[in-house]
Amino acid sequence: MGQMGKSTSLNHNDMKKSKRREKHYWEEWVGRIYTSICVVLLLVVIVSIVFFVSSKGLATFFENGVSLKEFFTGRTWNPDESFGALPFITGSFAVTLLAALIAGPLGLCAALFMTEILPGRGKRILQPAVELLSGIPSVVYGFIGLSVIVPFIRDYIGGQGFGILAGCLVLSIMILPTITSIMADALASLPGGLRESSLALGATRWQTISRVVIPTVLPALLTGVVLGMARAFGEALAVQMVIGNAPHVPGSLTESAATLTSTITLSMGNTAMGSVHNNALWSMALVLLLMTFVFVILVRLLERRNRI
Amino acid sequence: MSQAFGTEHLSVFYGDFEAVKGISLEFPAQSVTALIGPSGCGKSTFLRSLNRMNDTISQARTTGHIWMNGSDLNDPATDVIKLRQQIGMVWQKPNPFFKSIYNNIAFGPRYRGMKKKKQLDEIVENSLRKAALWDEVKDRLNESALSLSGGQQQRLCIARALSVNPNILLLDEPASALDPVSTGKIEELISELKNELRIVIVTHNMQQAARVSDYTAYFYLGKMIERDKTDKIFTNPENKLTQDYISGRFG
Amino acid sequence: MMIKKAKRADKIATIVICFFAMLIVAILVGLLGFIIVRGLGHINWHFLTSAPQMIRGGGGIGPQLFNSVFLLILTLIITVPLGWGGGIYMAEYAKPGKITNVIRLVVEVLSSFPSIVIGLFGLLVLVNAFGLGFSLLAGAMALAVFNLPLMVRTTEQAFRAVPKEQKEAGYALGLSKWKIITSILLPVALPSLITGTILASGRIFGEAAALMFTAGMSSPPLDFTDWNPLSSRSPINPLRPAETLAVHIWKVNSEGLAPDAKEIAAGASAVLVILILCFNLGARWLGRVAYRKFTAAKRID
Amino acid sequence: MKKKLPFMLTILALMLTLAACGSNNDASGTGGSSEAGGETESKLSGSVLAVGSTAMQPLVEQVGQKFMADDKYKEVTVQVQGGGSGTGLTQVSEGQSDIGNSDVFGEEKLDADKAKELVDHQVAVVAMTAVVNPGVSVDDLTKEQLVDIFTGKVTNWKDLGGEDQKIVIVNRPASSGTRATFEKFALGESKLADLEGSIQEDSSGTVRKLVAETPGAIGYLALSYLDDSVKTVKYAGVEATVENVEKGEYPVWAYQHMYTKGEPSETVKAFLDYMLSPEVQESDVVELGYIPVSGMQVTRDAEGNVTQK
Repeated sequence: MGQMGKSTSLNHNDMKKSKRREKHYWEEWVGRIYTSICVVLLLVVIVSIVFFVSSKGLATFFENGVSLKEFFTGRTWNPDESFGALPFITGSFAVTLLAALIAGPLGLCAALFMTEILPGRGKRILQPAVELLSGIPSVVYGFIGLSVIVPFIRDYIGGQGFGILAGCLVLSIMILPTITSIMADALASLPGGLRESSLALGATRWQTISRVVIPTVLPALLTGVVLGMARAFGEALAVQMVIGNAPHVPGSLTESAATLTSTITLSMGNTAMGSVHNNALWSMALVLLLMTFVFVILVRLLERRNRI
Repeated sequence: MSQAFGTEHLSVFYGDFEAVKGISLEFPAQSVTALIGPSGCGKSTFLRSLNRMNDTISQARTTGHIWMNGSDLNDPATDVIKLRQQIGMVWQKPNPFFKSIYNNIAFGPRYRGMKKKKQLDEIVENSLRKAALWDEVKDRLNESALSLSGGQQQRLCIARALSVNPNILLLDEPASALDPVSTGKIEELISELKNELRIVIVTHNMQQAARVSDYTAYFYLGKMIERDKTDKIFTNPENKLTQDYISGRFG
Repeated sequence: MMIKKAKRADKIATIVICFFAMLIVAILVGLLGFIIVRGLGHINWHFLTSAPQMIRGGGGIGPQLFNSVFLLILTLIITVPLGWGGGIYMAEYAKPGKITNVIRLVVEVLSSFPSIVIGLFGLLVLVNAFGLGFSLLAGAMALAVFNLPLMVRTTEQAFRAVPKEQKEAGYALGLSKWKIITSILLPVALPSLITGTILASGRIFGEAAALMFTAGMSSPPLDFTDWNPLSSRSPINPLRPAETLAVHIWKVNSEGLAPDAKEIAAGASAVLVILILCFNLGARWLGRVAYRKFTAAKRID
Repeated sequence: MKKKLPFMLTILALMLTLAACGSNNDASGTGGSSEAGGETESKLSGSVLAVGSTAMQPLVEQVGQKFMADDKYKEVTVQVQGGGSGTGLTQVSEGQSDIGNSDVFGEEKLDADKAKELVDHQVAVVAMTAVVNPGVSVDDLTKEQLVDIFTGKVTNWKDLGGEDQKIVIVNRPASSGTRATFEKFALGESKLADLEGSIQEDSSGTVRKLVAETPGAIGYLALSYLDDSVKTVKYAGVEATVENVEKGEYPVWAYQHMYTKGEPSETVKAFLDYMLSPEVQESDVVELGYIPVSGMQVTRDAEGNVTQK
């Protein structure tokens, strides 16, 4: 039973940091540097994106003299003359809010189905289904919208088929996975005892859900909806194909409209870099950027209230 | 091998809450010292500061000295990693690595530069024998450590600590999550190991403290009330507080 | 009387919830069915391997398919080290406090950036300023930017999910933090890391908006025999422009002159969706297998 | 401070690399081949980067592939990118690409001084014609009628002799070159406002699909995109045929420009000459539905005044 060499006696200098660095010191240094590089690189990329988009976006107002008021409240968008981007801002908000109105409840039902009604089998059916929905690329969503949803609306609901309705239908399917998965996690993270105690009081399942389960995880559920809206607000290709792209505030849900992203997708390529029209498009990209910040901060506020 | 090892005015602060208040305690060579006291009295925090594990908790701050033959382990200049290689530690919940039994033991020595297979095999067998686990696992060394029972996993953790030949072994309630049979095996193990290395054990179980330890220290609200030979403490302790705790009047 | 009303409400609610849940499954089956059935007829070996035609019919998606896969590999080569490194920093090295929260907030913002903005940023910086020109590398870097936040978040969650005791055991054994991370925590976190990476690949594969301005909308004729990465005709030269499958679908459906443009787009969409399907199912299956291998013990938790 | 050191170090290193990359971009920016072998034509090598109008991309790409296949230019690689006329003109004027494809004159997109630097190479002519949904009975529209439609004065086909059907305009975005040409030469207007409820698509394929499927729809397409799913409409009695365009009777056409910044380098010049060679003009240009420049009996300058050749 030989000992693994005499155990080293613990003299004083042995413990001090010897000049010749130990192996583990270098290891630690490498680890710290490597991970720091990754995070610094990530931050530099984000900062440079924000810098580039805002420098070009703000040029419209400072160099080209387009007034902020006209840009945000003007209703006519006729490049080189008037740069009223209100139609696009309203279009983006309308499409996003309606999509959230559709996908929110739908997502909640799916999440409830997975966690409350049929936890075992339900999850095995719905979870892959929802994830596959998120896998379908936006290009394919666009073409399905163009070839299925628009004709359907045109024939059965009237109008041109294009417009806010088509846009929000396509978007609601696209953001459904985000909303459903976050809601399902929120419902699953609920302490089990809560449900049992409510059921023990003789409440029916729906009373338990509506009076106990949902109120306690409401902030997390709303977080899912807000993140879904963030995704909808930034979607470009799929929306551009079904929205119709008329730069006006539409009269009805089935009249050609436009969003910030659809206008950027449409015209960015056709405009020469540095021209007023191009800068105005970058200003719209800046609005998209700011909205992303707003959504994330909204989520932070919701998370703060969600202290279960 | 008789090096002095003990603390002098050791305090541990979580933010501004002082969990351990200026404790000086000496651990004689080849002895088992048991730390007992009601939960929340700071005995585990004190144990964890000995091999500076509290440093891994960001808001914890340790003041005072931990003397190990003349050098203060609490001195910032001390190389924490070299320090921890001298002191082994085992927790209440067995935490073997998600690796095979062999690799769990061989990981420490291999990290310290031991490359030859023959030597590693010898250390693994040696450590498992010391942890009284060799006969139960000698023919399935490559199986996942998670396939062992709770008691076996705990002994594996002890074997892993022994594989790097520490001078001191810290046990934080090693048997409180185990069945009586495994607890018995662990206690036998402790009394055998004590002639090789110094052991400090934190436990809730006073009978266990009486059975395995040479010295016992009673902790209460972050302070050390009394420290003496184990049989002295459990027959007629000096301090009334210790007497109340021993006789189970409270805590 | 009250109880009967409550019971009825409960029944109605259950029916409504089940109806909507099944509606979602129906939507998915409908969508996938529509895409795959419409496109399947057009898929054959010739279609999958031959080069696209400008005017004549019978064009294929060979180069585009190769570009998509090669671009995915390039993107992962960039994203995995950076994403895992960043995730490890957030999970292990970042001290909880103001800075870490700000970093996490900023990373989350990047994750919901519209991809068109990242594409334009790619054009300005990668294509023009860095002089990469329309190339696979520019496209891969743009996609990396688009995908890093997701990778960082999945990595951080994977590392946080590893039981805390493993790290404590490592410290007590006198290992350096980096050794603990790479040799003790990483193997345990690997299954969910791999699943996260594969799901991210699904997203990379389907991305088009970010690539139009970076990897470009055309690809030079590829000479599959020439494997030296420097010559401009070789498939694996990272500095050549490359139109991916998703971008090709966009281009064919908008500017396609060939008579069978519609069928090509349908076929390409079907191929794209089938591949992403394999990614998702593969990730799910691999995650289950790895998890079972790891917890081989009888431990049922 | 010790903990922060690695963090600071990485930021510093990163700044250096960014700066270094930034500075060398002008060196490798010009794609033009500088090392073109001078002795004989066949020794040309290097790469030609053409960026710009998505409408021109199929033509230039097809000719590029033929050019590369020709063993005289085996060493040269031609790369054609889309992105739209605006991107093309910007990239060429900033030296980021050798050729800027555009279906409008440079002056219309770039400001004067930048446009002057560009040398125009007109490689083909694209004619456009108004198209309507097959369900619309009208098959001839005068200039005034077209103006009334696209300015919103007339909103129902019955006012133009068709059935009682609401007119749905399928237009191009304001920034599109195709739209600028159509407005200038078919309507004699410029920069018309976008009408409420008009549908806008930048890609010709989608416009064709929408006009074919939307009852009462009207739009305009290049001849190369015409097929039997849409009905062509005569422009004031004149059929949009190649002869009418060449004779100058059918005014709605535009040059396809391939701009270079100053005189093109040798390889780029070789490609442009190849583009104008009869071998391309007679086959690819015609095959793709464009009209060869050589066949035109009239020419037109940026301001739009036509001169008999």
